[in-house]
Amino acid sequence: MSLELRGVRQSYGDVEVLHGVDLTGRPGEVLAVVGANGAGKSTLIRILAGAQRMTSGELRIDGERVDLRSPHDAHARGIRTVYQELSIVGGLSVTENLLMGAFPRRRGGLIDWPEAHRRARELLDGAGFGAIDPRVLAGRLSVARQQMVEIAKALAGEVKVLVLDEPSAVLAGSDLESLFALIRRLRERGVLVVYVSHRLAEVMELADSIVVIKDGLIIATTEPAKTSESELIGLMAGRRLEQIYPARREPPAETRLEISGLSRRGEFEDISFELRAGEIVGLFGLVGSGRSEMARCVFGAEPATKGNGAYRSPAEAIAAGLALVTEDRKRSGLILGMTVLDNIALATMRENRRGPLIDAAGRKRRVTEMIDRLSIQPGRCATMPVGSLSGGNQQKAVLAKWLLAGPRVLILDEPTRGVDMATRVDIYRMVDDLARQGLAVLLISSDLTEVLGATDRVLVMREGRLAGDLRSETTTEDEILAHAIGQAA
Amino acid sequence: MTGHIARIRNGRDIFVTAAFVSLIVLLVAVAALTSDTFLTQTNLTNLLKQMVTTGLLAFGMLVVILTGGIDLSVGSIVAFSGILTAGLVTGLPIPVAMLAGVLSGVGFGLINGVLVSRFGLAAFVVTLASLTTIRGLAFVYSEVPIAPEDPAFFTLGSAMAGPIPVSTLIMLAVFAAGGVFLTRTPAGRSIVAIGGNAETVRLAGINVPRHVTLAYTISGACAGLAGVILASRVGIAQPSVGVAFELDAIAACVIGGASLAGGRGSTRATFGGVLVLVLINNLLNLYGVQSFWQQVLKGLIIIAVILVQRTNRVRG
Amino acid sequence: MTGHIARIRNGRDIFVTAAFVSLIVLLVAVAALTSDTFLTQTNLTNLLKQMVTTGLLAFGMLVVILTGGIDLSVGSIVAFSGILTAGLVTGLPIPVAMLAGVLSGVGFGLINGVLVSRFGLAAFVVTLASLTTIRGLAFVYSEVPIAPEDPAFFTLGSAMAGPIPVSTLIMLAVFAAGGVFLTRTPAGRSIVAIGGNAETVRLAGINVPRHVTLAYTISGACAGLAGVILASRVGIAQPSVGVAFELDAIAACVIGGASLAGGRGSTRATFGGVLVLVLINNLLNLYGVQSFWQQVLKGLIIIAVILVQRTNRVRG
Amino acid sequence: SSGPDPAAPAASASGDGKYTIGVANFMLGGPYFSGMDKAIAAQAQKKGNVEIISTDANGDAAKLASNVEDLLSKNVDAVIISGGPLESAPAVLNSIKAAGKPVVLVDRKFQTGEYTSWIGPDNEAIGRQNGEFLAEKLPDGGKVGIIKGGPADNTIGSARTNGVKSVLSAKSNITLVEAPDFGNWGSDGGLTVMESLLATNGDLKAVFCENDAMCLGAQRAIADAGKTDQIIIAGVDGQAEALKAIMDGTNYLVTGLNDADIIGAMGLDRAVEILGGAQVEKDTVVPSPRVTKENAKQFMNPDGSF
Ligand SMILES: Nc1ncnc2c1ncn2[C@@H]1O[C@H](COP(=O)(O)OP(=O)(O)OP(=O)(O)O)[C@@H](O)[C@H]1O
Ligand SMILES: Nc1ncnc2c1ncn2[C@@H]1O[C@H](COP(=O)(O)OP(=O)(O)OP(=O)(O)O)[C@@H](O)[C@H]1O
Ligand SMILES: O[C@@H]1[C@H](O)[C@H](O)CO[C@H]1O
Ligand SMILES: [Mg+2]
Ligand SMILES: [Mg+2]
Repeated sequence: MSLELRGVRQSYGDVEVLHGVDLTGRPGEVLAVVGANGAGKSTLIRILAGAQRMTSGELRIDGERVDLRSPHDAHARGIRTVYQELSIVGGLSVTENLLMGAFPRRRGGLIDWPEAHRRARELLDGAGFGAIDPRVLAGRLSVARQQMVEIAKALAGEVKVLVLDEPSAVLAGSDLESLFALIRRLRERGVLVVYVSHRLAEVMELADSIVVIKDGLIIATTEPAKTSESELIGLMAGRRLEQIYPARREPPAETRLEISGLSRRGEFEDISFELRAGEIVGLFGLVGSGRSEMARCVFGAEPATKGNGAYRSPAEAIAAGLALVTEDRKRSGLILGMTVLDNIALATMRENRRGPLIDAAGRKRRVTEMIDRLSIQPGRCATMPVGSLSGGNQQKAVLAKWLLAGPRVLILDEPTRGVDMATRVDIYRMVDDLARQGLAVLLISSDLTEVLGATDRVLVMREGRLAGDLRSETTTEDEILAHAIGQAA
Repeated sequence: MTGHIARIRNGRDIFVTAAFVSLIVLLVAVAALTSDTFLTQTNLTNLLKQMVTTGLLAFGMLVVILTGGIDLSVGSIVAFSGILTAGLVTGLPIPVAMLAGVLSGVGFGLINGVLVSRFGLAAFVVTLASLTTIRGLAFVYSEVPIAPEDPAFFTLGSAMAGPIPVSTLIMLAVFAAGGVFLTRTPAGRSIVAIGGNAETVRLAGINVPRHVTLAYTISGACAGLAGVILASRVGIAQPSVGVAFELDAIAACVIGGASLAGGRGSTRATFGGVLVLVLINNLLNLYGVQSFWQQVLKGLIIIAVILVQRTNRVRG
Repeated sequence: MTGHIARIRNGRDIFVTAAFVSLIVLLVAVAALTSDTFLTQTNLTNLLKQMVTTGLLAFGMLVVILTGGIDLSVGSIVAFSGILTAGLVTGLPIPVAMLAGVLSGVGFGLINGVLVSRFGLAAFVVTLASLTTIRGLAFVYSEVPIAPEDPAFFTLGSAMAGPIPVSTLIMLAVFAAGGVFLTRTPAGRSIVAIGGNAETVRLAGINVPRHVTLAYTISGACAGLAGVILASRVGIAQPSVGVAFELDAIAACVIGGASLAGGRGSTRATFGGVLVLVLINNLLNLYGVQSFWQQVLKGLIIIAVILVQRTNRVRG
Repeated sequence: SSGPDPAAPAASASGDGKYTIGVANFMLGGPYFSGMDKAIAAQAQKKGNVEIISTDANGDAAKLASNVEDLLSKNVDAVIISGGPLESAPAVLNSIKAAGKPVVLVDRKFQTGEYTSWIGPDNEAIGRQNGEFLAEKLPDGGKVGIIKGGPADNTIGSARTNGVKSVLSAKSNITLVEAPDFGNWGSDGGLTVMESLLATNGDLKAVFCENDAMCLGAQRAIADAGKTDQIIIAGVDGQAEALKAIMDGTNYLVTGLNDADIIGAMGLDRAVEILGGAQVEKDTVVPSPRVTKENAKQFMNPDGSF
């Protein structure tokens, strides 16, 4: 079925964030939507999903004007959406998450559980995610698996349009490939796939057409064959990005962190490595390989069962000059309801005091400096709740918090997830600056290109063990991946 | 990679239940071994009767708690429904009057639910306010206690079906039906899901306010029923009864492992919570512990119970 | 792109306060215009005295609520600290006895805090259990009221500093100091932050259990102080006072816009909540509304107030 | 009236010459009620052959019913009910009757249902007595405040207030002012209600409270308002602190004796008499002498529990 948006405007309160968007999608097409953080992609998607009613404009389905009043409306018309934010209910089984609101019933109205599990199984298999057990509590799955459940959930019933808002942000390796395969199968079946992503490589690989949205307006419509990643980045950012990854630095100096034989039962085993001043070390692995757990353990957030070098508590780690930017900023990086100021100052409250009181003026000055230095947008956001910043800027706020603590060792867990290209480049540049100032950096990432481009050295983890230690200058993406999946020569 | 994750869900439930069941078995065993009276027919009947009010209120409370809410107004509803029923008995057939009592609970629950779900007000304050208002209304309806003459009025509260009080059977039926409702009907699952993540449920095309309202209505209905049974049991309805009843009901849910944040809790475990509370009371009575020491001990035992519960949950 | 957000955020705080202040001003204006008595010195002094207990408890409650917890035990602590103080007055100098009363509150708060934060138990049940236990202990300490002979015992509760009762000044000082604590000290900010996202706070190297314990200890201390002041004011300490005091304290916080999920709430707005509650009571009394109609109306007014609060928050 | 009867001990149901008597308290958490419970136990101790099993329903009527059933299952010989704010419990009385046991009510006479014997005060008479006292003390008339315990379903309180009113409303120079809210039978409640009352009626000449505990609170409020010389106080019960205030010659002038110690002891005696096979009076009104400065000393019982 074909889908047409005409002059769509959307306002929140008295502020308009979409200024008249026109968009056309045809059956059997993968339509990619790209744009910087806060450009309006998710807003557009919520409108398509019936989760948000547009302020003005119209939506036509197969030429006929329709008004989507609710998610239910959209659903009934075959429009299915996977939202940017995970919306899994952790306390329910995968089956329930998949079939929510559409359970098979027996006579008498009771849910037919065996049939429900069977249908869930079918859905997962159909989507190519056969490894997931539908009877498991969804909250027990890794983020990647939860995302796969979300995708499978969208496929229940007759699907005509599938809208995916950054589905790949938490996927890597074979999971990502399963997703691509699924999208291709759907396209062959004549489904229109609307695909939002910050990963331009996959957009170029998958899309039939690409629209670029900037500040609430479509500023370009093109095709992979007629454009390039750098052109897209230029359009999105409104500036040319000469070089994504900074040039290499001086050779590293003294050792800042030494980990040996570190283990935590059920998560990772016998990890040994060292980080040196001025060095950026990448840590790659498939989702679920235990990288985050290891980093949290080094930082003292979780106790180790064996080994040396990890700290006993975050307080101890911080005192020793460590900083950890966690992978899930909502769950463990930010306090969304508090101001940017409070968030950025959180780890350094005790150090900046006048008597028993916080040195309010000094704190404000330091935070403002950091906001400027990282160019967190909008510039005068200190007293705004951090939750009202766009994703990329929230990420920068987490970084700012740790930079204020003046760390000697910086651990970044997926710092560019969901972050637009221009902001990523800012982050790479910043990390590079820090390394030049003598910091040791551990960069955990599922993005192969990034792991190779932004680092000096790459550690690879596989199933909880260290499976490789490679020099970025001399290795390749294929070699890293081979170590990660256990097929290294 | 996923083997260890698999089926933790079923596993966890079993573990909690096992620890919990052993706790209750332990309590019963201690009681039976240390008190001659505990296993007597009279005492057991007594136990069964004692759990009716807390049981009914706890089930309704569980449904509300599952949505992430709370219902503080149940004690006042007990009072109102009782006095209304007793008041109507003079003019109406007893079953009709009793139905009216239950329906008054339904009505109050409906209002609570609408205020919480449609107007988006905090459940704690809404039901705290209705606690006050409904209590006042009970007195407005009748300042003086009402004791219906007809001895048939006592039947519901005192009749026995063999060794088991009819009122207990009613309560058990509510739990059984409630268990099926919560685990096997779409509406019940929606209520559980709402407590887990209301936005997701909304996006799944389910009418969230309607289900939240339903939850409060169920709680109100249970409280209405409890009020009718209580009045019948005592033989008189007094507008001042039921103060602080909500606390035991909430305690039963939480002892049973329900999360006040919503989305987690089971009817069986809540019933276990009711049992624990009633057993504690009964034991302290059987041992002849002095009233104020009973209070001291009751609190300490509750803490001990949730400590055991927690330890097991973590281990399991 | 983001300008509007700034406005929303700033707007929100300002709007709530403005709507809220106008609400209170409205209440006062209505009172002053419709009742001859309202603006009399005696009535204003009454108002000031009557907000002391709720005020102190509400501040302590706010601190706990900010962490995402709740403290149901405050009413029992009021009773215990009062009766302890009155009991000790015979053997000890009055200030020492009073200090002991406050310290008993500190002790109970500490225990609550440790159970919640170190053992990870649900605050609702922990403090519900300690409500029961502490109430029992108050009666165990003395079943009968204790009335100290020394008239100096009454001073704290009845002394005036000019037109303002000393006890009110103490309560105001607690609010002022509390406001500074919550907004300007690392510990206070940590407490607020914990309610927003405890994991983030933990990873920032802040000792979460210690701060949560501190919050409950503050609440206990406030309750202890309230108990001492109340006993001094009444001149007699009774083990039975303070039942359901927690409800008004919580209501004050929520009327002031605090979120029971934690992380949101302000001392000023909570103080406003206390004012609203005390004004409602005072007005209903001045108008001579019958007791149970008072209850009916009080509940309805509270609902109306939070509806107004909410509407303004949404609009702003 | 029938005072304690130290009649010869009769054979108990268990045949060992000993009785077990169950006490069902509706709510112990008040000095009057715990005093009553203690008095019953103390009197049993004195008798030597009576064992007491005491229960507390903590204000929950259903729990009272269960407690009584508990007691019956322990095969007590008789039940004493201290019903506190509960107005009646016909089904409970039925179950005692069905078990063939005697039941003695103390303090609170249940409105409905069958009981064996009741011992308590005539609350209306106590009220009238207070009214008459106040009328004597206020020959020039004036405003008299009334503070009720509440809640509204409490007939004990309303009987007392009605008694006061029946006397004072006949006096043309006396105006009655009933406080709109209840004092909840405690001193803290008495204090706040009195404060509000003083705000609206600064010219009160006297105040009557439905019990002494509230009077004690009211007395503080009056003192704080500097009106000790203006307002006199009348109460009910004979709580120790009130007796002391009356003896000390404060503005607390009178109370109507309703002593838990006496009623409790008499209740126990009554139960024992019944078990001994004696024919007893069904309802026994315990006299409630007017207690003033002159005679307060004789009612002060240092060993009493109330
Ligand atoms: N509920 C809301 N209220 C007010 N403003 C909002 C709301 N939702 C989004 N916005 C604003 O609308 C703009 C577009 O947001 P949207 O989420 O659509 O961006 P996006 O392109 O999806 O960004 P990202 O790549 O970071 O996901 C942003 O400025 C955002 O702050
Ligand atoms: N909620 C959970 N319950 C049980 N095991 C889990 C849970 N979450 C993750 N695991 C397991 O812990 C291990 C490591 O988890 P994790 O997925 O965080 O690793 P990772 O390499 O950091 O991957 P990611 O890129 O997702 O952060 C895996 O074996 C995973 O299956
Ligand atoms: O008779 C008693 C006392 O007067 C007591 O003070 C309150 O309760 C009543 O039942
Ligand atoms: Mg988005
Ligand atoms: Mg990870």
